[in-house]
Amino acid sequence: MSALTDDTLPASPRAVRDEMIVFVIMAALLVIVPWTGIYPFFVMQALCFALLACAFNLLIGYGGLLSFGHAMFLGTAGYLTAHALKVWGLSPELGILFGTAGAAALGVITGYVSIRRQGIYFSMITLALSQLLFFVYLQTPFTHGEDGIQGIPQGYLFGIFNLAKPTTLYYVVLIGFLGGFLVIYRTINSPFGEVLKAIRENEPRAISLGYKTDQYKLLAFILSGTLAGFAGSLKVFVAQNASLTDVHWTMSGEVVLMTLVGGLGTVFGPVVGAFVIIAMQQYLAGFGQWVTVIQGVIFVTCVLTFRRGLIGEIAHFFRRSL
Amino acid sequence: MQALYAQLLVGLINGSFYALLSLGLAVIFGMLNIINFAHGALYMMGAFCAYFLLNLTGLGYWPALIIAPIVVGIFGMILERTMLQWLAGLDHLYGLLLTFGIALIVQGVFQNYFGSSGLPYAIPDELKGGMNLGFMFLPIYRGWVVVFSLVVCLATWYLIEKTRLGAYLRAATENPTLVRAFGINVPRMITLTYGLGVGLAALAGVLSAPINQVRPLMGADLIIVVFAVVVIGGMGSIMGSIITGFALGVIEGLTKYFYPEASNTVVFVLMVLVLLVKPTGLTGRAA
Amino acid sequence: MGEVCLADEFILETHGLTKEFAGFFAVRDVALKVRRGSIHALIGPNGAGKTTCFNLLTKFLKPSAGQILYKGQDITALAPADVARLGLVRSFQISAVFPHLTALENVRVALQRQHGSSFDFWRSKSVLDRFNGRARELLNDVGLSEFADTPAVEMPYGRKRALEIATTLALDPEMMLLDEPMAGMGHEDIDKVAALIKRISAKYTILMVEHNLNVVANLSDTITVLTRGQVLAEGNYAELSKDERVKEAYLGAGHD
Amino acid sequence: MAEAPAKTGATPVLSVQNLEAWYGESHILHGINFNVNAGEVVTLLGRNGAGKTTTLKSVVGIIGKRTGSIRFDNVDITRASSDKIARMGVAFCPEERGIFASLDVRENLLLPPIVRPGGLSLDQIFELFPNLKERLNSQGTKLSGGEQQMLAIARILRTGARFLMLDEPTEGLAPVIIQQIGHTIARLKSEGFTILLVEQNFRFASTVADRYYIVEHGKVIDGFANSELQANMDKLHTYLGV
Amino acid sequence: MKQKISALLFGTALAFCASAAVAQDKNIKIGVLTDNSGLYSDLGGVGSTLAAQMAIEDSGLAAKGWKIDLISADHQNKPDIATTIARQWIDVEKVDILMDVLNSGVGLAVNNVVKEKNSIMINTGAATSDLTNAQCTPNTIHWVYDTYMLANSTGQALVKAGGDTWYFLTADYAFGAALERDTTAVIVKSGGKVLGSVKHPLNSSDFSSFLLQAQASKAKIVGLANAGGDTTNSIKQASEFGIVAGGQKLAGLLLFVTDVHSLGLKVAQGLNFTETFYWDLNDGTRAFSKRFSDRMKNKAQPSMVQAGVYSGLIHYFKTLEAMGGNVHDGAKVVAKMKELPTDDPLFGKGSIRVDGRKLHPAYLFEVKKPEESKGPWDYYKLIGTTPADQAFRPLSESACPLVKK
Repeated sequence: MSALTDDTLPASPRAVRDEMIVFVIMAALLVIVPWTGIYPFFVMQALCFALLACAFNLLIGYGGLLSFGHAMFLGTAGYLTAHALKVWGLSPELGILFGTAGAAALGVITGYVSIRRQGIYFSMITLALSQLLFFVYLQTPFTHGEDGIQGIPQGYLFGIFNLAKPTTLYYVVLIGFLGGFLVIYRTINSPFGEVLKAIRENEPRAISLGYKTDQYKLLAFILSGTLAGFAGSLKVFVAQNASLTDVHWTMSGEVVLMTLVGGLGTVFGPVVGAFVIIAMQQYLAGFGQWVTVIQGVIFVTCVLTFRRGLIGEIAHFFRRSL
Repeated sequence: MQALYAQLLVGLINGSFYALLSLGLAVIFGMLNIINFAHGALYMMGAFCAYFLLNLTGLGYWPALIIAPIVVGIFGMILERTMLQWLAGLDHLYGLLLTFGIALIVQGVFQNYFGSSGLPYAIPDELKGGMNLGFMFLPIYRGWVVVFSLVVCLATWYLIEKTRLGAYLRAATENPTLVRAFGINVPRMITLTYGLGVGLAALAGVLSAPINQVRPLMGADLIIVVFAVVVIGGMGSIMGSIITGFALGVIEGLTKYFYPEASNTVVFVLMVLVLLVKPTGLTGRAA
Repeated sequence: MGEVCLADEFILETHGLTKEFAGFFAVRDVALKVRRGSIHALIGPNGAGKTTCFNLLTKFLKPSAGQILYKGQDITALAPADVARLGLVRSFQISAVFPHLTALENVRVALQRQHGSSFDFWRSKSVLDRFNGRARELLNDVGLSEFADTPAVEMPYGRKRALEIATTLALDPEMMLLDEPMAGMGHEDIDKVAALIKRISAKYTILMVEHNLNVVANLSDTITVLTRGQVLAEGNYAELSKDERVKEAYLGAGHD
Repeated sequence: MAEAPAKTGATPVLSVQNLEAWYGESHILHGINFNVNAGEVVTLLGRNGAGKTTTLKSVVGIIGKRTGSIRFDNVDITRASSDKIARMGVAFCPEERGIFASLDVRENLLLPPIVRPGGLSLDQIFELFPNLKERLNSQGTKLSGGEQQMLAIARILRTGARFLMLDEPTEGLAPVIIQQIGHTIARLKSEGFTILLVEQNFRFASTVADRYYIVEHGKVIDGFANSELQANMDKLHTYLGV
Repeated sequence: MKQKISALLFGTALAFCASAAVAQDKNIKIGVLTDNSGLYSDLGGVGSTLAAQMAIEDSGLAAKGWKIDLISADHQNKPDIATTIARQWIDVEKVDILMDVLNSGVGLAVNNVVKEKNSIMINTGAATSDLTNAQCTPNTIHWVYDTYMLANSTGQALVKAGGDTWYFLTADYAFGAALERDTTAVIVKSGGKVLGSVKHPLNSSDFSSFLLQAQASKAKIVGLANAGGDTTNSIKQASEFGIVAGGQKLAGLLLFVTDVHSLGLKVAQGLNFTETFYWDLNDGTRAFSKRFSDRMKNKAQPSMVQAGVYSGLIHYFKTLEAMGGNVHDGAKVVAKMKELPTDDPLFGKGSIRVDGRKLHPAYLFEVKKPEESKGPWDYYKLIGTTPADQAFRPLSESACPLVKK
């Protein structure tokens, strides 16, 4: 199962230092975005997807599990947050909390089911579960079916920050993203992350050392789902709507694509991949019909020639861990 | 009660498609260890192939039943030769990702050229009309689909379980290296097997063309249901995937009768239940 | 009470242990008794069922029939991880390390399990540094000090086996099951590992499968000979080397 | 290195020079040299993990990376694919026997394709292994270990290949079965088959072999004829660790 | 996305003359936000962009010194992509008006952005009647059709024609339920009866069991309260089960000429449904459609969504001309558009109501038999017209806050 990320290097102190430097550069670049003339909503959307891709990557890159249903967390949290804000009038922070908690609960249930199989079966099961959820959301009244939940009030975060102001919203989303990113980074480099890596590397050996590997995989699944849900909750404030597209399986496919393009099992790959794919969707939208074809071509090219992804190739070239 | 019989029979029709598709997936999985995500797209190509044969060459339904699977099968073999074979020795998940990409490309290209609402394809004259079975009105074409796909499934089963070629195939599934060391060109067999599995999908496509609009996305959602069927049945045995396919079609049909709201989700719910009770699937070998 | 006494004397016992693969009996009706504190070797020609037996004892395979008692407790139905937690830890026939972790990290993974905090995803892994001292000690014990920061994948084969043993020792098990610890090693490595096993046997009970009869002769207190899935004979090396049945099983049908 | 004396005038059917082979990342063979002449039974002896099986697998082309030279019937097959090698007349019977569970005995028996005329007919095979005839319709893996070994040997006799490679055919078998296999090998030899045998059981090997090569650490370190066996007994004990 | 058509001709010279008067801004930027790649690309897509381009050319504004830019983009039927594009268009590209925006989810999402940014949307593609009901805004005009109108026209006209018993095949989600609910109300009001309905899941490939139930109900009309692939597949399979041949009629509640085209007359014959535009309606529509299809890659006739883009822009240009320049104030322009009567060759004379609803007649069509069709795209015969003032939801039932009661 470890072949997907076989050439990862062991995390040395140097690697940690490299990663911290890149993180600071990344954060600095993101902080100055509102002054660069780059359209902030584009960056906000990309940030949400970047967080989603990072959460996905936690599972595949460090747990060896390829989920083909991560859209279900994004969408579920989105719907819950949207509903909480619009119908119950909850404050933004409570809305985010509610959505994220919902995704966590979903992670517990779906994880319990899907963790029973591995490899391709795991992928197919997560895909099927997300499709099941898609149909549920299509029929449940509170999601308003195809129309989605629209016109969601952005409100004041902690009663202070007006999220209707793009710059304020941008920094809130940015802080959310960086926070989520650090949580993932910490998870990877935690005692738990060590065990996870060990399981990915050699599961029978980990079992023989007394680890109940299913429990670790389940926790990784739940964490990944929760963070994906957090991304979904943030996204509600950016898009101001929650719709079926966020739970559709094509969205799950896009997340896989983002991570693959950036580099499976790399720390920064998913972020880069998300920006590349979102930029492509926005700025190549003129190719119109060809967007899906281009995505397909990227998939095929990545798998055949470019398996390490952008960041993975760079890291490999410099023999660094990124 | 009459309606119930009718639903049972109707369920068998969907079951036919599930069976043909999951059978193809199982055959491919056995030899290539790849879950062919492009299966839905190739199913769609089969239907389009029938449409082109009719509109470009004037060849009707019956020739299409033979030609379309061959054409799409050859396309599949080209895919295998040019792309899939390079994945040998890599993690199985790469196969899933690659075929997912292929599915996106194929569906996207067809959508560009043929729009999304689809193209018409008529039921062949010989199979028009219906029969009153006393308890239901059975369109002859549907009866034909059930019978024909059952025959194809059983023929495939016979080919794999009872013939010499099938013996090569089963042996190569177990231990390709050794089979090759006996002098059998296993890579070529793998290519042919992929062609066969893909051909089965295309055949299902031709069968469905007169019932469903010939649309670029006709296979996209169907394939996910078939995945669930595969998870439920496991991919251990050929017969297992045939039986599970038909059985789930029937169960879905019954759900449409008793609780139509759930008919979309019943297969997935069943999948969850089966996983909780028997994680390897009903007939599956351990992964 | 007799039973308790038995459990005291024998740390591991099996009764009627059987494993059938689709009609083929890989292990049949094996009764094994491993004395506490001893080195017990399981030998036999290729295909005799040693590794299967091994996998049954560590629960990586489910027995078709029979019972396994560890310290008097029935562990037949336990999961592999639970068996390990009881202090019965195995090694693998092919070296089993975590290839992209350094030697130190390999050992630490084992230490970490014992001392909790393995689910702590919110803490920095620097909390694991407190295990470094013990990990280095263990690496030192097996002669791997200079490899501490080398990824396991880059270590020579013999060193990987040593690393595996160090990792197993890190769990401080009561009993170790070693599956062909010398397989694929050169003479120098064999001697080192043999010495290592001898040394650790002072603290642990060891059950090992081994082909190299020299090693078995030097190390083992008790030897069980398996052929075709069944116990052929048991005793110490001196006794067994005189046993005609054993000779025949090992050396074949020919006569000297 | 002592080269085993070859029968004078015989042409080597198989000639292996400086063979190195890798299994994934690990370098298993470090230079294997040996010849097998027509009509001979040659045995590779050695400890577990010495590289005997890898040598056979290299000859039949199923080891990923190999260098050096392997010539069969004077054709270089070092880099040929295994199906081509098999079609040239190299038959391989693997250590784990390779009986296919999803095939019945008949299918297992008929699996390897005929590569050239002159193979044994089914009747001849049943004469050699009467057990098989009775069990034709059983599932392959339902056979006993001995029967499986017989089936594994029987199926490569059909193909017409005159060069057989048998990897530890006696492993895990009862003495009476081992004897039977010994008789079979002797019979095949008398019918002109050339056989390359891998054995740990050198008592058994001594009943059939013409010559021996000793393999250790991926190298052939010694070789002698059957007549020199007694003289080499001490050496053998050291090499094999028995 | 930047398919720019700069229509600046005599611009500079004329602008110079005009500058003597009040310096008025004569720049317009139009954004066509549509589905270029997905399910609805046949309805809108490149055809919508073409229609917009034709409107610009036909307006003759370029000759009067106006500079009109046109950009288009694919929203991929994703509300989040659509809102990001819409925001960026309005904020960065300074787009004045968004056209098409088909797909109800996308339409509603963009509706909010347009209101927030005080821009304009003329929606010609979304089906949801919420755009001019509960979610109406001073910035949005809903041009072509909505679910209420479809239900109303089809239900009313068919009951009048004797189809007084109905059975529904309803897509099992909010959209289908709304269609069924609205149609049922009309049927009952017109003196008809609904015998029953069956809900089918979205994207069903198999409708046989539902059709069997419809057949068993013996209702005169089988109403299809679904959309897209579900509608075409149920029609196709209804023909297979001999529903129309057996004397029942099929009524599609949301169907377009492109669907009939893709089904073929053999299967679609006898089908009833409502549209507000058909290329072969009168000389005006024929002339436009001829020019349109000549410029389409596949020679397709315009759909009502595409026709709506043309018609809507023509009215928008007329309004700006009347205002003497572009004030870049969405609500103000829309208010003016509501004041002025509409008139164009495609939809005839009409008006825009205070809630943003564009009013025009609705036509009930029946699909011809293959032998009645005289050529490609000759599909419909007109069997009933609902006048503009009766076709849409009356203001008295409106939940739109703009409507003062």
